[in-house]
Amino acid sequence: MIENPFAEEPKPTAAWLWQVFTGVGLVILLGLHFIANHFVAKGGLRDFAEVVAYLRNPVILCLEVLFLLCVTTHALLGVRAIILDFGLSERTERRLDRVLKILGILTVGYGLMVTIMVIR
Amino acid sequence: MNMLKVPLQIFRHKPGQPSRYDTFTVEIPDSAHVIDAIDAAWAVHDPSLTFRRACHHSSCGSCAIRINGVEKLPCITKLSDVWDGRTPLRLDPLRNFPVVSDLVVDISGFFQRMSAAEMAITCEAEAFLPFTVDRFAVAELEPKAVELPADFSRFNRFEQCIECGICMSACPTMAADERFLGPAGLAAIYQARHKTDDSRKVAHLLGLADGEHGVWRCHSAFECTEACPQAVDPAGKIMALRRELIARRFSKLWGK
Amino acid sequence: MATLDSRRVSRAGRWLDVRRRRLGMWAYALNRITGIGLVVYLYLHLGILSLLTRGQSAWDSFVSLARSPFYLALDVILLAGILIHGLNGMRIALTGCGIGVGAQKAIFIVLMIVGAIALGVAALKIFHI
Amino acid sequence: MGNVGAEKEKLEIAPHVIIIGAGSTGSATAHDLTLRGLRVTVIERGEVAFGTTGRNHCLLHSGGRYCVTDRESAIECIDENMILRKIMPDLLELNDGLFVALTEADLAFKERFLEGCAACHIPATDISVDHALAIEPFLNPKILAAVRVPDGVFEPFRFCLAFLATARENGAVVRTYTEVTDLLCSAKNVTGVKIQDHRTGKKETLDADLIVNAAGPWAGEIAAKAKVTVPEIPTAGVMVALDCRLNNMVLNRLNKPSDGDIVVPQRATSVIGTTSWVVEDPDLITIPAEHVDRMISQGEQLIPAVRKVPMRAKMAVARPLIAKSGTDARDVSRTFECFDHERDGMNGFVTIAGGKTTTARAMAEKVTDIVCRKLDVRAECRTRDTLLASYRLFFQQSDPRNGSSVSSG
Repeated sequence: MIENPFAEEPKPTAAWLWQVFTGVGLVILLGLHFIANHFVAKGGLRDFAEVVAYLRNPVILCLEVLFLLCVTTHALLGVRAIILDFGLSERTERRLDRVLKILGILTVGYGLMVTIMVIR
Repeated sequence: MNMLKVPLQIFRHKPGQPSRYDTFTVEIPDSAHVIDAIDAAWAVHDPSLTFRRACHHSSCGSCAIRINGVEKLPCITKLSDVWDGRTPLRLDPLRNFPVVSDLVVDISGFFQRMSAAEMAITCEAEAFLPFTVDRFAVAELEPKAVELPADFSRFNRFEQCIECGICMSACPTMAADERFLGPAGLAAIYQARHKTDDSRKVAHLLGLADGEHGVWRCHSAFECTEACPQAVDPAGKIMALRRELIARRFSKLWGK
Repeated sequence: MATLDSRRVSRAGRWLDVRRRRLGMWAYALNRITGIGLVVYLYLHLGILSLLTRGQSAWDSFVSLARSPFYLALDVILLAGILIHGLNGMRIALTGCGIGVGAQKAIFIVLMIVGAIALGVAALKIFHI
Repeated sequence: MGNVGAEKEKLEIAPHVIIIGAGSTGSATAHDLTLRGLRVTVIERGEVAFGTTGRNHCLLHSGGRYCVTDRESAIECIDENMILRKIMPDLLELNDGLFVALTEADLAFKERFLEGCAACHIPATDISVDHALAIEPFLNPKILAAVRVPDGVFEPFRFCLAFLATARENGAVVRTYTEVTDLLCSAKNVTGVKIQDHRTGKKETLDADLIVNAAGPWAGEIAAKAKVTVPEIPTAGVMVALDCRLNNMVLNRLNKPSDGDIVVPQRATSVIGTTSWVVEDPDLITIPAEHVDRMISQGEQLIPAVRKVPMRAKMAVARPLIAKSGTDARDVSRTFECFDHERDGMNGFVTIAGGKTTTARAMAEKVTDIVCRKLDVRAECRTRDTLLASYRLFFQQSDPRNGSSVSSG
């Protein structure tokens, strides 16, 4: 019998769906982020004092953290899609996933750290 | 019948030798199709030119190549539609397949993908006539309903997909990812899925498509649908599979 | 173990080859180019935010720099990238859910027109502060 | 799985038969020979179905077409029609066919037609004109009568692939893009072939215990290399494929075979055929414009809408008709014949010629019977009820001698 790799059910994936969810999230959150930080703020950018005051608003803080999560996930899923197009072996694919997960955690961690340092 | 002198610039490759282009000038009627020109180059100029063909009427799918860079079936492509009257007509083998020799590519990967879904090659014919893959073809004809003979439950016909490989050549994702199930493979899964009510079979077919290199790998360039000579609309079928897979995932989430 | 031999790399680069291809291919290539640009920008942006941790003077001097016309022009380019990527993303999300599949080209054109108008309005706003 | 090794060993000592041509006849013969335990190599200069079989009208004959003029052919057709339904059930459009009368002369022919069908055991039903028009709404509303017969439609490329895929499963080697440049002959024997692989340019010789010449209209050319002749007349026919499918059943003119007397539906097209003229060189046939016009005007009589639909393709190919008596190509029998060239003084060389794709399996059975008799192999034909493998397997089966592929540019 001829072996056919395409006749076996692969592991289901939700990567595309998450890309869409975070994408939809970004449309809303990036819109808010943009308006709040660059259009409402006079001069297109907040000065230091304004940034601190802005981030101390708990609603804004939650939205900005959510934004950070969405943008990091969306960006890294996008990077993953491009790299997957190089046709990796399954093992390299798994390794890539691990690297990107760590990178994602580091990115979000860094963002949170900066935020905490600013509002303190 | 006017005879034309048409220069053909044909991609030549033999294993172990560098690839090149050969130019043959063939003399053929102005009403000829591109396959007739290739045929003449082979019969008159060079019997070592290898190309695929069988039916000459877009049913076998074997002759697909790139004409001036665009995937086409030379058997239904009129010379007058692609040749500007001066520049040599460039003929290349399909992309995204290993070249065996000249215009012949190794299409085993395509048939592997087509075999995955085990889609039957015939399907139920429409309840009306005429049936066409070219919506402009029947502009002057009103569709008419078809009655079945008493002992028939249906008329059947061969599937639209002629397994020519054009979609796989046109697909930008296929260009990169060799493990991608590809437009035709996914469209076949969709067709097979809609030919059965057996829930286990449906789950299996959807399972085949629901992978990192299945429907989710498609980047929505819609090149397959643009290039398909048989209006199979593989991209549309990929999107329909996505929709069903998403719906299933959500209904599972809601515990149904 | 599979390595990235030259053939594979040249294959992977083909998504950029839009010669003789249709609109959907352009949309795809644009989406990728802007996507890569935005990822680069994201990390630059995060890096610049570290200035906030260095106190008021560091940040405020950056803010005054960022108000120069050169930076504002960069902002317009950034906004163009975001609009192309975001609006085309909507096309992908919609068609991927089976909505408007047959009209994907029209959707793309309409979205890009909307994007162009939004960009024009935003550019005026950015330069008329 | 234990006897795979034993099977292989048995195959290695079996006589080796080379088949020239991978059209319908060659393909079906490869299948039959391997089933009977012979070692088989198929040599084809192009792709599978590159020649006559490929450019086929795709009609699975009920035999109705020949039941008045050529009963031998008609009986072959209906028998094979029923066998093919069993061995390749998924590869056929089975919507039956209609023979319709357009003129008083056609109507007068009906009685003879029904008699012919009965004599050949072709199930034929006289149906009402109204019913025929309801089933086929684009049929000429002026028809005077309609007879329903079990015609069908196949896909010639896949027809061959299915036979060859099965033959390969059973050990056959299929070498496409490989041309037979000469036959290896001793004084009284053909002992092998000289071949050239057009993919690599490599020339080699292959020895065989027997060679089957299944090269269709090129069979005469091959036979000449062994200095024997085949009484074949390469006769071309033009077919015109339309941009849409206007009928579900095969529509035939109820009369003796003539030009443009049939419209075969297939996939998303209807194919009108065919004309008939003798050609010199079967490799290069220029399609005469007036033949195309004639197809449209004849097809229009069966389906008036034909003229309103753009043409999708037109094709012509030489058919290998066997000369018997008379000179008109239409009077030549459409049956097939097997020539054992031993009677011409050349042993080890058999030509199978004539016939049509519908009867390819029967042709294969006949030639395989002769091959087995000559090679002293005792085995029964099993192709009548052996289900064929999926045609999709053909391109996935690795053939060690097919050469390795190179990367694309």
